[in-house]
Amino acid sequence: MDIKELYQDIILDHGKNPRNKNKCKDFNKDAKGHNPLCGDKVHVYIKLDKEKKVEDISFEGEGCAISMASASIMTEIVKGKEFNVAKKILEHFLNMLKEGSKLSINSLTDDENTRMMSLSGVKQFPMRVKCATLAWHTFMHAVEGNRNTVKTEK
Amino acid sequence: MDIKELYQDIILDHGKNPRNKNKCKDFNKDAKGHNPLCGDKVHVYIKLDKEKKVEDISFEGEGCAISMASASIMTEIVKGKEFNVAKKILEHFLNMLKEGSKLSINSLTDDENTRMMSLSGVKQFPMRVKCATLAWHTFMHAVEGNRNTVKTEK
Amino acid sequence: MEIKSIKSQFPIFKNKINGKPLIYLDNANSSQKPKSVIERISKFYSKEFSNIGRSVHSLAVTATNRFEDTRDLVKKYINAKSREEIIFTKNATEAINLVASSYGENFIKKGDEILITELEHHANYVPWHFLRQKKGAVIKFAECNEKGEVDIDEIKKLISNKTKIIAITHLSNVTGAIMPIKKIVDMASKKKIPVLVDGCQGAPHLKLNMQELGCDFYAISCHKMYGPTGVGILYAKKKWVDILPPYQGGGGMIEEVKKDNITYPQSPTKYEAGTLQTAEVVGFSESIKFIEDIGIKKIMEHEKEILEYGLDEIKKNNSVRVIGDPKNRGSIISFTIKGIHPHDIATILDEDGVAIRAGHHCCQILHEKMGIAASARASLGIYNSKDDIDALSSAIKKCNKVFNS
Amino acid sequence: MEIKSIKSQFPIFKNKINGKPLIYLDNANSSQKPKSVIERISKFYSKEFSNIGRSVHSLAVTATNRFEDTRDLVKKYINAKSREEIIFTKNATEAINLVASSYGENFIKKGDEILITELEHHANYVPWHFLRQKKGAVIKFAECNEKGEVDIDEIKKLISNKTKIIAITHLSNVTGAIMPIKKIVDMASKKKIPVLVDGCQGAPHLKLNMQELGCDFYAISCHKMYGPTGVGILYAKKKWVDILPPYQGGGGMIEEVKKDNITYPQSPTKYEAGTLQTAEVVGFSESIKFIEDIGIKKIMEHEKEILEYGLDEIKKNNSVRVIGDPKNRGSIISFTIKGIHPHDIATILDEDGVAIRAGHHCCQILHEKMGIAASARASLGIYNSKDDIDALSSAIKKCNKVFNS
Ligand SMILES: Cc1ncc(COP(=O)(O)O)c(C=O)c1O
Ligand SMILES: Cc1ncc(COP(=O)(O)O)c(C=O)c1O
Repeated sequence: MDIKELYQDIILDHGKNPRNKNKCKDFNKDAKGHNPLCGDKVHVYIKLDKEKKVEDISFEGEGCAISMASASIMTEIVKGKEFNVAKKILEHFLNMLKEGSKLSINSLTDDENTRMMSLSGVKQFPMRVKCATLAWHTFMHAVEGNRNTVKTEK
Repeated sequence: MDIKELYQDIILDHGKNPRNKNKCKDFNKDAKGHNPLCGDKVHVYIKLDKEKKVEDISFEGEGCAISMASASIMTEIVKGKEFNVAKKILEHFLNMLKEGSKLSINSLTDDENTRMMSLSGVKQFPMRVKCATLAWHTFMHAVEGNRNTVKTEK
Repeated sequence: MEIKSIKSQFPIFKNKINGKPLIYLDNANSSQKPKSVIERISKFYSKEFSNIGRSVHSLAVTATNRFEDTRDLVKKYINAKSREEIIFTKNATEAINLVASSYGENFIKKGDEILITELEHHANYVPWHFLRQKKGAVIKFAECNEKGEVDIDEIKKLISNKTKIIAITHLSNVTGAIMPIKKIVDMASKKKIPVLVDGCQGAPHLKLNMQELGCDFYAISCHKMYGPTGVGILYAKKKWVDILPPYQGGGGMIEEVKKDNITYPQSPTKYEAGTLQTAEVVGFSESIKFIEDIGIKKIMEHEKEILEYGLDEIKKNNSVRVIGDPKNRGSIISFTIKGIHPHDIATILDEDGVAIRAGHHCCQILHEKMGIAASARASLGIYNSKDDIDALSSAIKKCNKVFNS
Repeated sequence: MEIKSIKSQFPIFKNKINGKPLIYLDNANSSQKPKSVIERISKFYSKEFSNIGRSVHSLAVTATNRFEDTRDLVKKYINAKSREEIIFTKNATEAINLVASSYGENFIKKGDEILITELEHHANYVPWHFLRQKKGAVIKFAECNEKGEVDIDEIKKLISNKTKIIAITHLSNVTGAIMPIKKIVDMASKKKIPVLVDGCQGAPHLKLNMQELGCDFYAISCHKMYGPTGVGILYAKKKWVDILPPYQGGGGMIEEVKKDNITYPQSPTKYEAGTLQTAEVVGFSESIKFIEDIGIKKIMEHEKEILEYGLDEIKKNNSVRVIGDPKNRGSIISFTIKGIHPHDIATILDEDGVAIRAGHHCCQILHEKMGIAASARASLGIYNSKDDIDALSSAIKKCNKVFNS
């Protein structure tokens, strides 16, 4: 196990320069997520159209490199996609983190698949899985209109 | 260690036929004792004269053979004695139970010393020391006018 | 069943007591521990120890996983619906105190009634007494009959529209009576009254199935289940853990802490304050495996056989009076001997290596009811055999001899 | 001091973490256990186990004596006045909850003030928050300065004639600040305000002398003192245990139980409900012996040397910011690294076998005050050496490398 598998360049880049880190205009859905263990916090804002397509998405928050990179990549990936498609992607993503399965999602470009796969090292670090999934769960919460804060248990 | 050392004939006799087991007439001091572990209970009644001599003494109660025998023997021993003398006897008695020292108290007759010594086997049975001392402590309490129930802790 | 091979898994039986082999018949008090449990604890401290849940280093991750694996094991063993329903406590006593506090202080008010029975252990009375004092609630005692059991009608009779909880033992630690919990729960749930079961004696000796039993709370002491001291379990139905407030406050059970307010996470985290009994919980996983390896059905059959043999043997002695005669009895024989105080019995038996308990067994109400201050109690575990009963019988005869010589 | 020989008494250090030797710097969280403690527990379960205090058979007598011997050891070690002042709990958290409940519910009423500090661990805030909610009491927080310590004047300032208790840490588990407890107690006792000390970090690292310190309550977690999990200690002054009511109810803590009333024995029995942490308490006796064999003075000297070396080394790294700079500091170095989140630090350090903690360390109030969500914390134990600090320093450099490459 090499620490560089966890902290791949893509992650370090997104961690330091997160994309879509702001409160996007005209959002109509939002939710907060909190990981008490690390203190990671995210707030996800979504502009969802009537067909449940993600027209715009952004996030605010602070936390470890993994959680910030994951949030940043998540916003890039789901922007412009139907909610159902995003949901499928999340399934694949969770599977990758749990089972270590390779990721190759049809609806994603090669580059997008690579970005998602940059988080695969997390599998070797079970305590950090929650950091990697927090933004995704918060996204789901926001779309499904659950107003409770997403909480990952210790 | 032989169980017959604990249950000497004198003890079995006093256990089955306790002496002075009643509420003596004209008592002017009394106290209750309780051993929560066994459920042993004694109530000691004393008629103390102005010079603090034990004119009469008796007890009521129920409990194991050791506690009943000890109470019975105690009443026999201290009856007619000055409180200070009784206090000294108790000291010797406690010493015998703790240190296993032989008992030979000047103020007692040979026969009385023998009766007291019949409880010496208790030393080998630490859980039962409280049974053997309950009546004595209750006697002290009664004379010293402490109205709380004597409690031997578990 | 091959009892010898089971007994050989318990290191304590290699020791002599007063020069005699140990005949351990004090299982209702606490059971002995198999080697696998003892070694699991040692291994945990020697190779895996760390505080759990809080750190991200490797030791902490492993320790946390072992701890939470045990929760899963327990959930499965007692057939609870979800992990949130399994709360680790210090002992069963704490589990009941938790309910009396978190449920009681929020749902029981002045004049409300708490229904318990005359069979209850002090652990299932004193916490309610506290509540009675604080809240002005009323405690009603369902009567115990001369068979040493509480008839379900006695409970029914006492239910009123002020009854806010029924708290009842699964298996009496004095008479051995097994209570018809499912029937009681069915009756209570029609009136929407939650039922707490004191499962201290039930858990080691009966098949546990929370979803079938249907009770709201079930309290377990792990040390009576061949497990370590220092750990108990509260099973609490999801619907309760979702709404009841925390019990003790401290690290681990919080979510967000501000100077003017504090929020809490979900169960079980909400109820597990401070550093937990890590080694104990991990060790307990081996107790469950030990029980499952033999199989609870086999354990029940075996204990029933020994119990019946024991009752027969002991009753042959005319000076012995066995306490209670419940229809459905488990693992417990309490008795008195004419003219000999229970403490004297215990001392004399001990000389022969026979360990039993004497006293009121934390059931003063029941003993008062039966008109005695104390009793002697032989209680069974999986390692007991007919030989143990024979040793008990002859030690009892020795009591007669000592006292009648 | 011969650290090598001390380290060799701890089996855990024979293991490799990620192929590297374990550098354990998470002692404020929980300490590792020497062989003597682990083996004492095994021996207890293998040769001496029985429930204590309740049975009269030989095993029970031995077990009870071992248990009560430990109470005597503790009494002596902390120089308490009497055995009644030593109460065994589940952990320090429970000890503080006990006081907040037994003292708080009886002596604190609406509008009364509880004085704590911004340094407090959640264990010394949440129980008081419960009381605030129940009673309408007020919690005042003495301010922490930029050095990470609470000036005694800040405490003095907040004392009013409504102050009913001062609850304060002995040694901050984040900044390492050692509080001047004796002075605070002197000040408080003039106004007849009792003082509770959260001694979780004090107990393993400082000389304890209750009679000299003069505090009313002192809470200890044994697992941070090289002892087993599942056991803590509440020291409570005789004058309090004589009058405060019991906390949890159950077996063992009663005297006479009637249907309409219950009476209780004296401390410690009154406060120890149910089956206790027998094996844990007995095991803890070996922890005290371990500490006494080395000598607390030697331990303090050694830890001071390593602490100072550690502070020097770590400050050499420009990207590191050490949290707090208290005049009197013990065993703790919390820090942040510019641009790297504490959790990432902990993960990277772990790859080199260096175990530290990252997070808010159950001190959210303090972290908020310092304007950070989390920090990394290296905390010392008796087995740590300068080599461990060197390993920490180079692992920190690796963090810089990973994140700046
Ligand atoms: C200062 C302080 N107080 C209280 C606690 C709580 O101790 P425990 O979790 O053992 O109850 C800790 C440790 O976590 C601590 O460091
Ligand atoms: C029926 C019953 N309830 C409660 C208890 C209390 O269990 P613990 O002391 O482990 O909390 C016991 C055992 O002592 C018991 O037999």
